[in-house]
Amino acid sequence: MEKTFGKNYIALTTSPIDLGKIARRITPENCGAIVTLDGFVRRFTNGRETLYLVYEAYESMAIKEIERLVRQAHEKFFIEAVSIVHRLGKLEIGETSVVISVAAPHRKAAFEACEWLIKELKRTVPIWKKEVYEDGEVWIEGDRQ
Amino acid sequence: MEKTFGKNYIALTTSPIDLGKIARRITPENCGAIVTLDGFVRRFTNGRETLYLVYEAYESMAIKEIERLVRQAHEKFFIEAVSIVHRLGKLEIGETSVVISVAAPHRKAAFEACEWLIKELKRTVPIWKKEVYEDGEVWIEGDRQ
Amino acid sequence: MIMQIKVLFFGATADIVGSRELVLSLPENSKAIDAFQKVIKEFPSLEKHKLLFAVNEEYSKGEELLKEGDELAIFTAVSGG
Amino acid sequence: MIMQIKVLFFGATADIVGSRELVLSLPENSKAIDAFQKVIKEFPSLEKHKLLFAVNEEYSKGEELLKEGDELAIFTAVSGG
Repeated sequence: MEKTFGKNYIALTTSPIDLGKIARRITPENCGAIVTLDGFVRRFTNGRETLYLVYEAYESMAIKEIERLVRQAHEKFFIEAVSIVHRLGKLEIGETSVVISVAAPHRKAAFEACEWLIKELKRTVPIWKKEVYEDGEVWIEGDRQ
Repeated sequence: MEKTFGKNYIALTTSPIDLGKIARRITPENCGAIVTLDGFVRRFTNGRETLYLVYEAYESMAIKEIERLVRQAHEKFFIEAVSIVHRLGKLEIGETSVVISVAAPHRKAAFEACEWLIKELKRTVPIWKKEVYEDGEVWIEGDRQ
Repeated sequence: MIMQIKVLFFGATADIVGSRELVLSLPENSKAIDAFQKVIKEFPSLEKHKLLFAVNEEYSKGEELLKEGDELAIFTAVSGG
Repeated sequence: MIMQIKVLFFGATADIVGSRELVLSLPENSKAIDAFQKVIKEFPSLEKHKLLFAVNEEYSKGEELLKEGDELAIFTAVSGG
């Protein structure tokens, strides 16, 4: 599921995410910097080893929420384009779960908007993560960072 | 010219930079986020059109300075690994001039360190940019952002 | 008059309910919160979790009136990213 | 006694000097600033720019004594990134 609006691109996908390709979708001519957040599957959380993750989304609502966040980011920050892709399904250790790229004329706004977007995405977008361990599995509730 | 120290990687190169490859060199097992700054050649600066750029470096000193910045970043921020590659030679519009990727257990430190690194790189690393226009060219002196 | 709405579950709530989608019959003029409480009554284990809900893909506090065919989603705090 | 040092130029300073590298002869016990001033005298256009310099790949304020074979680099404010 994907959507383009203005210079922005958002998508949910079960395929591996190509970080460079997402980031470089947006190179507006008046910009000189893209800031990208690459979230990936960590092996150890609080000392416990994760075997793999499963991400599930309320897809139609998640796309709407991500679009809302991108539109809000354009209101709050002086940025030119945003590209957000979230992976769904089974993810191995080290694989990218989410990429958020922000292009802006000045890098400060790109940093701020990117950090705000990942914080808000983790707070409001209806996507859930299940951590699978050797001896069980658990759906994570809320941002545990 | 490249150098690896600890989990860090730094390089100067005349070849095109593969953003995703640089960022994903560093996926430490205790980290969940990489923040990447991708600086690229903008077409318009203050309304004037650039045809292409030429970057030149005092290479041996530039590598030393970048290493020093990376070591300082590890002292200042709770981060795990840094990857920095700067392009040299002729760059076309839209091509990446510099990539700075920072992996950290918590994303806030990665954002802060990445923003600090690009600011310091532009201030201290002996690399110079020549902007070439239709009717002339000029070596840029200092960070004009 | 009775109306039917669709109830969706995801992640932890889908595991508890044993299904990702139910059809719920409710009296006309029921609010979202009424539907929510009816579901909770049927699956009391849901109450062990901090739950959020959405009506027609928008977060809801429960005060809106539902109409035939509406979609209510019940889920735990999100953990994407 | 006379010693020789290497002087490097980059970007704008290389364009002004018309070369990327010169050999400079100096009396023993010269400081970096003495070498710098000798170069400026030879290429006065350099003075139109805000210049930095480095001795043996380290930024310098000019007070260190140079020795045979040292490398002095003269350049304008950096503009990488």
